Amino acid sequence: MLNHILSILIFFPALAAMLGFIIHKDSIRAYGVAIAAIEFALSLWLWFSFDSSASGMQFMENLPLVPAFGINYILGVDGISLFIIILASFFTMIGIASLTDTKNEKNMIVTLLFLQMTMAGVFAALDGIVFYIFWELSLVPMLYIIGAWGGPLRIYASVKFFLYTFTGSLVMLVGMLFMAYFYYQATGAWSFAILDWYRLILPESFQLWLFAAFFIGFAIKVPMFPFHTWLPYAHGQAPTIGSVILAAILLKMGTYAFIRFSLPMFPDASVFFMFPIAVLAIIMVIYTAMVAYAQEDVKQVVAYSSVSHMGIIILGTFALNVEGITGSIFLMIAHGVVSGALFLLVGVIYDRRHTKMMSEFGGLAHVMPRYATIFGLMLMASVGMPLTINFVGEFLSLLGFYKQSHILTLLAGTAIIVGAIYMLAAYKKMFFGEVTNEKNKNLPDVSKRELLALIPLSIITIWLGIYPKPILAPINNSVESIVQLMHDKSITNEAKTRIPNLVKGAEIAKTSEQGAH
Amino acid sequence: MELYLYLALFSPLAGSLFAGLFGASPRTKIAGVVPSLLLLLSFVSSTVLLIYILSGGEKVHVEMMTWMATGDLYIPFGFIVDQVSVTMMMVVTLVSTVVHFYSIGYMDHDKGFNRFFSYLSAFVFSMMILVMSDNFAGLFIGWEGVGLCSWLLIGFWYHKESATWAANEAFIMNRIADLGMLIGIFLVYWNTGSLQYDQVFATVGSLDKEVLTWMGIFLFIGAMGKSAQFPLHTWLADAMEGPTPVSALIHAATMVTAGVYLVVRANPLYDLIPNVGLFIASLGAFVALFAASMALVNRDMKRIIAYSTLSQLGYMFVAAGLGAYWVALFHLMAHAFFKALLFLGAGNVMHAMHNELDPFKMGGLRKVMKGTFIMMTLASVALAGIYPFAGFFSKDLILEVGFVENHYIIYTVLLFTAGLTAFYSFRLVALIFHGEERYKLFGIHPHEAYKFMLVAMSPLLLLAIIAGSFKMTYFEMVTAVLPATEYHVHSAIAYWIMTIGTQLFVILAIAFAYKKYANNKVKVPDGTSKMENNLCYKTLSNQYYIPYIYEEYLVKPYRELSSVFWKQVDMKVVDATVDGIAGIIYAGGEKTRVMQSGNLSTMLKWMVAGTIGLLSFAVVFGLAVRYSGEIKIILSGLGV
Amino acid sequence: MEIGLNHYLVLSTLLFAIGLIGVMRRKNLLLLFFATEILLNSVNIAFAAISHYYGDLTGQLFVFFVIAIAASEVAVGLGLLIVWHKRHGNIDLDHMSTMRG
Amino acid sequence: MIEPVNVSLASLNLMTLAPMLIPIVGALLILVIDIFKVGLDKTLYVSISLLFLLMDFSALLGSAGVFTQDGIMMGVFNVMLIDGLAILSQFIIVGASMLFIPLALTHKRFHEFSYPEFFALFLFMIAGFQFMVATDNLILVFVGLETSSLALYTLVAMHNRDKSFEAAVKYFTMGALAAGFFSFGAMIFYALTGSVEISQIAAVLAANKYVDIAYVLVGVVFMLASFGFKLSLVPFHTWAPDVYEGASASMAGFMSIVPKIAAFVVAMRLFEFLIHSGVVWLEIVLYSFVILTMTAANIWALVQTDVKRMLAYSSVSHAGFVMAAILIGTTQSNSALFLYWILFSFTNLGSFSMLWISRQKHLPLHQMSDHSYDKFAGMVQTSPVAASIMGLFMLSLAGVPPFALFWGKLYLISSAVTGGYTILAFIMALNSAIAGYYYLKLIVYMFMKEPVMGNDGHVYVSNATIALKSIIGFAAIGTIFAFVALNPLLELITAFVYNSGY
Repeated sequence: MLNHILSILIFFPALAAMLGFIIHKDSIRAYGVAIAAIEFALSLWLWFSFDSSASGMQFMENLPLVPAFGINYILGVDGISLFIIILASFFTMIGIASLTDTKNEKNMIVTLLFLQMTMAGVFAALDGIVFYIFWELSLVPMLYIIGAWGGPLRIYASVKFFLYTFTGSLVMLVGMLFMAYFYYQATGAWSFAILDWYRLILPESFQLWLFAAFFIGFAIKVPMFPFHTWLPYAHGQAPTIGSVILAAILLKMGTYAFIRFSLPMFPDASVFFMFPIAVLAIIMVIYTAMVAYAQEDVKQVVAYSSVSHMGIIILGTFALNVEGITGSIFLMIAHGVVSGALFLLVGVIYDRRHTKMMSEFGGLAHVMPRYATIFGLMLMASVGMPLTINFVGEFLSLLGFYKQSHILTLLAGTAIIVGAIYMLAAYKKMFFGEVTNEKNKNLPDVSKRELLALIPLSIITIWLGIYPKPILAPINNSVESIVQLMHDKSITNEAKTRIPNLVKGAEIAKTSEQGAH
Repeated sequence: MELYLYLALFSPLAGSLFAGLFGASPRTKIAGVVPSLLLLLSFVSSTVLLIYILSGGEKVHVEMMTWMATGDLYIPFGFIVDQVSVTMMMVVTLVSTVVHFYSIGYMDHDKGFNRFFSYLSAFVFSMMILVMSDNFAGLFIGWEGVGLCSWLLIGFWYHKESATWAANEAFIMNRIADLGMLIGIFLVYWNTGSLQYDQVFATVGSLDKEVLTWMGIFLFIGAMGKSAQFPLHTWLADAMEGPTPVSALIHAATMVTAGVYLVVRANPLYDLIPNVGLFIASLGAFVALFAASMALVNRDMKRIIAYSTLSQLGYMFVAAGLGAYWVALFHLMAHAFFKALLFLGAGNVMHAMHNELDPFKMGGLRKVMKGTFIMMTLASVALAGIYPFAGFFSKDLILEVGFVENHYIIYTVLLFTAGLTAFYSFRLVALIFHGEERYKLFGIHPHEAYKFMLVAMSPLLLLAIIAGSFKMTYFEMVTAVLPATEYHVHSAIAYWIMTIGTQLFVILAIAFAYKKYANNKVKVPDGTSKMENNLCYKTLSNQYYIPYIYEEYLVKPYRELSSVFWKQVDMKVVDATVDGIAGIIYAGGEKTRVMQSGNLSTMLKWMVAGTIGLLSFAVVFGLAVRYSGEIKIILSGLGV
Repeated sequence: MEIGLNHYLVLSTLLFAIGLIGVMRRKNLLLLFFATEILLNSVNIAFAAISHYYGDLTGQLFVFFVIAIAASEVAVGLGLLIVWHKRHGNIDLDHMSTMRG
Repeated sequence: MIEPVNVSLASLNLMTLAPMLIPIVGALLILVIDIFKVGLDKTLYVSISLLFLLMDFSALLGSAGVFTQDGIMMGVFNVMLIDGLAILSQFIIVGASMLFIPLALTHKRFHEFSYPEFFALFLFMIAGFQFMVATDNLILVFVGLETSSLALYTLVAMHNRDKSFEAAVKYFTMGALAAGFFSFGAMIFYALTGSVEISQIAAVLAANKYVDIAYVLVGVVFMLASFGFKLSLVPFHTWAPDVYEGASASMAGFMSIVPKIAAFVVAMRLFEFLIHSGVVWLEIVLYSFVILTMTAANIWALVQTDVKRMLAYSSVSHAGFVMAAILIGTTQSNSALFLYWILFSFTNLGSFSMLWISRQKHLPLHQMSDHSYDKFAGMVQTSPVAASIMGLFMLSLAGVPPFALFWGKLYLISSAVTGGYTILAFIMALNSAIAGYYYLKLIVYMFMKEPVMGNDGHVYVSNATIALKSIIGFAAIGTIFAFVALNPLLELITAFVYNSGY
């Protein structure tokens, strides 16, 4: 069973969803929770049986799909994907568990289970086409969730979300086809297997074009600065659960793909595009933070804030050294937890008041102290307070990128300032001051069901902030192998110097540091 | 010894969590008493450690567990108790113990009682991490932790707009500085390959000047934020919105001195870059004078004390900047005692006066509250630096440092500031405790604070008086880790002249303050008097208009730019482009669908037209076929 | 002068052009069918001429098929035309545009 | 005086005719039955036609077996040409027809199905298509083309509503014009080469090094025009939307698949040798045809208000998409063409059948046309399964993996990449993105809107019978699990295409 655990992780929820159709709608929630819990347990088992010391792929599965065209059903996890898979199943679980009564709940839960399948698939896939299949498929349930349970603008938002991402990924698909074709030219056999592509050393010009093709797909998903405008709509209109999954997992697909595809496949291109992308990332950080500060809708604040944080993740990824990439991967997890929690929290107040306008609130700390406390905790995590989960990631990402550029890191570092500004402003508007609005006078504090979701998240936030090692170590191993691969593959001197050679890491680091001055 | 280390470190945390349990429930004494006792325990264990160190014991260094480890980076939760950190631990635990016990009385009637103690102990915990950590990352944890707690405590009365505003201001300003700190840390890591103090300071010697300078500058920027040095000073005065014990603990004794501690910690680094040191010193001198001047005219009891704190921090930085790290640390310690005392006294007064802060509305309180009167007077004496109080030894030492290091400008500035200090402290004392009972006009019936609050304050009083006598022992101790430079004016005569001169100057200032404010002719100013209207006074009372400038030229533009970014750029440019492309495609469809007129004859025309078009193209091509070679070359561009 | 292949080809081309113009200009369904017949038959002429020129039967074969098909086309076409006329009482193309866009 | 030629029956190789003869026999049988006994139920005719198509299919299997053994075979005075393309395309033609015939077994009765002629014509049409693809003789192509077309016009007309007649007339008239173009084009080639066999033509032209290229081009122009009409390439597509709208949904679905594959095969035979012999002109023209057809049709589909009309435009766009394969002209692209078309026929069959079962006899007032979008609003609430299946087909058409059409797109775009047509590849990708919008529009209506008043959901299955449902189920399964059959299919197609020299 253990050597097919990934397939089980992927298809178990899908099958369960199929069965879900025949279950009566009164008992569907229990069913959904049970399935999600089993899924989560499975993913934990995956972690348990995962060999943290190994850097390569584990639990590999390989099954020919279209051998004539080199498409195989290849799965596997390493330190990079493992925790995102766990996070996904975790969020599906608490998402369903904390689902506040929605109209035709049944469809929602079935959809969520399908979504879970696609998410597990994306992060477990090791074949370009299989990856692409799940990548695209994940759009459909999200489209339905936003479009069917969303706010007044839901249709515009969902269609925009779908088409925007769809367009980007089609360009990416062409890139993949080129990659496969180059592999075919090099070896005489078609293959879409990522691990095969890793072995391919391309001339720099090809790398640049392919990098660009993949970049469009990923950047729209992340979403990076000029391509980010679908996100506020999607978040603004989506129901709570939709935003939670979207922010916690779906956005991570983009950043994950950067690390899984762009970096190891095109090391020289990555170096070439490092600074332009870093500039974009910094724009994301500062600009979106300012936009977030201007919002009147608390959910939009959180939405823009997650764009801002994705900027740091991108920056860490393109630090191209172990510290940075490890940091960015850790920050993916961290941001997943924190932004997910924040969206849940927004949902809590939305269920009570059916508005997300901050002007409607004020002085909530009087009426809902527990709520205020948890919100405060997540707020502090979001602004990167040490000993919370976010800090580890942000610290490492920035630390990593500092190696590449001082001034850019200084600019990106302003994240800790601007982030504090919009978050504290929002918190002040909502929780501090006297209770002015009559409707807020006697709101009930967070209920048991909501705590069911929030307490675990709070615990994770603190625990991983204090003791990130169990996650950091496996990530680190896998990242080291990737960085080494990049260094060995790279052909330009620029790349050779930018990407550290871990075989004799220390003094390389020193010398290139001197160089960077 | 490690046991004591952990006790000292974690008992505040335990206290905080314990009080936190009662966070939501109505206030219970227990939630206050237990944390205070736990802090006492922490104090005791710190004392044990101090004695151990004093008795020539090795420095205690423990590594609890790994925090972050990736690539070459390795950051443990490591703690070190050496001469420097133990001093800080003593100061922190002592003052905070006192403040805790004091607060049990002070917060007696507040409904946030439990919350308060939870926050307060949490603060102490972060402060302990800050001073005990053995690496920069750990320091940064504490650094941010105290920032968080200070945010919580300044905004403790979150229903007050001003309080929450001040809290956010403090947090954000500190964040600005923390960025500098962070960059400093990155510099340290990428140049020395580690963040552990010992390894870092072992390798700094081998680095080139430029890098070191940048390190020094960025780390000091961090210090500037926490210690509220110009231009990041405005938050400290506003932070007085918090409960008075908080001001006493955080904004006088401990947190604000973290910056000084950082510079002292990093002394091997700053020794290598004297020019940065000089900058620090000059800034310190400037701030000393700057703050003191603002204290002269202020009409808010707590703000006056806050400015004096600011000014004293300036002194410390002068010492630290000039390389007299032990002096800085010594003044830090002494200052902690008497300044905390002063604040707590002020707290009593506030209680008595029902949170009235304007000293002009008090007067003659010495009759009703003797204890407080004595304590505050003595504290002010110590602050003014009269022999043999603590202030004399620490502050005059700094003056001497300035003199001996031949920075006469700094020396003069500091000397003058000493006079100002004496003046405004005693202006305050005089206004509060002497003269006629102006408060009667406002129908207030003041009363002395609880006995045990006074008792709780007494240790501070004692130390404020005798702290100076430890000077030599202290010197012996810390110079084990800090550069042991004796600062003595070489000729004895000069020394005596200086000392006595200073004393006379200070006493004159005091006398002047008394003469001006301790008489019965003092009226509650109503903004009409000539003095209040002259420019100089206005400038001072408006804090040189700096907060105004920040509001006008930083905050407002940021807010406006943000909304422009959102409404104009994001909505009208970025998003509009995307929708525009889609719109163009769709409109293209709407425009061209008329081609499908549904009329058969048009359809046939289209077919024929298409054929004709192809034909003509064929003819053109057929004519051009003799140039087909070239054409092929051109057109082969279509494929690939 | 002697009538060569080219004359036939030119003639057929002319006829074809006439047919095309008819197809474009005629609004009356019946006349439209005539035009298409002209088209096909113009081709027939050319085929016959060419096959004579090459001296093999394929062209004439083609001609026969074209004639047959033209005939059946007319059958179908007239059928449709009659039905349409029954229903609408006209055979004008311009009334035949209920579906558009 | 021509002395009589005597030929041995064996050399005629009549086996090659078998697949075409079977449906003709079937048609005749139906007519005969009708002569003796009038007014028999349509089920009989349906089953007869199915039976004969089945036989046809097995005959094809036979010839496929022969082909795999000893390659291409000629027959009947070398008029018949049975190569891989012929067999593959016949498989598609007959298979698709077998799936469409049962659509006659509707719940409501439409009176075209009560005529046995309907089924007879249907079978004749099939035979015509088979002739069309199974030869490289332009005469036979012409005959096949016209047989099938004439039958098709009649079938469209038989739906017997005003719109159907209008559609039939339009289709017929333009078809006649196209026939004229074809014959003219054929004439020119005959004039140039003295032959009407494509292989001969190619040989002769190659022999004289395309000296009179201008005339060749003129011939090509007319061929392009006539096949442009069949394949509905812009601007020869104008009949498509109207005819699809006028015809019954089942017939429209049929038209979107079977005639086109036949035309594709002929186009492949006719144009690829020209492209390969370096007629850059044709390359440019096809390139522009492909892009124009894809894009324009997509853009027009965006603005439609009727689902069937939208699907009409989408099929036009798909045709343009596939036309790229002929432009690229590599073995991979040609196999991609067949693969794409097989998968496309599954999905399109499904979606048109979904429209077919939701067909009412009389329009409600609020409804503009038979299948206007708002008719499908809120479908998920009233009949969730139907909605999900329809959504599935839409996703497949949009090329969302892993559904059938995605694989077709994948392989076709990949062939563009390997063929060196980078820009074309990107344009194809972006067009699929545009297309995404109008397929999504239907999904949005079905899943995210509230139903219009008085729509109890019965309308969506008003026309459904077991037969129709099973057809749809078949299509759905084919669409979902395409990837299972993909590998064998791909290998088979590639082998066939490669062995017939394309």
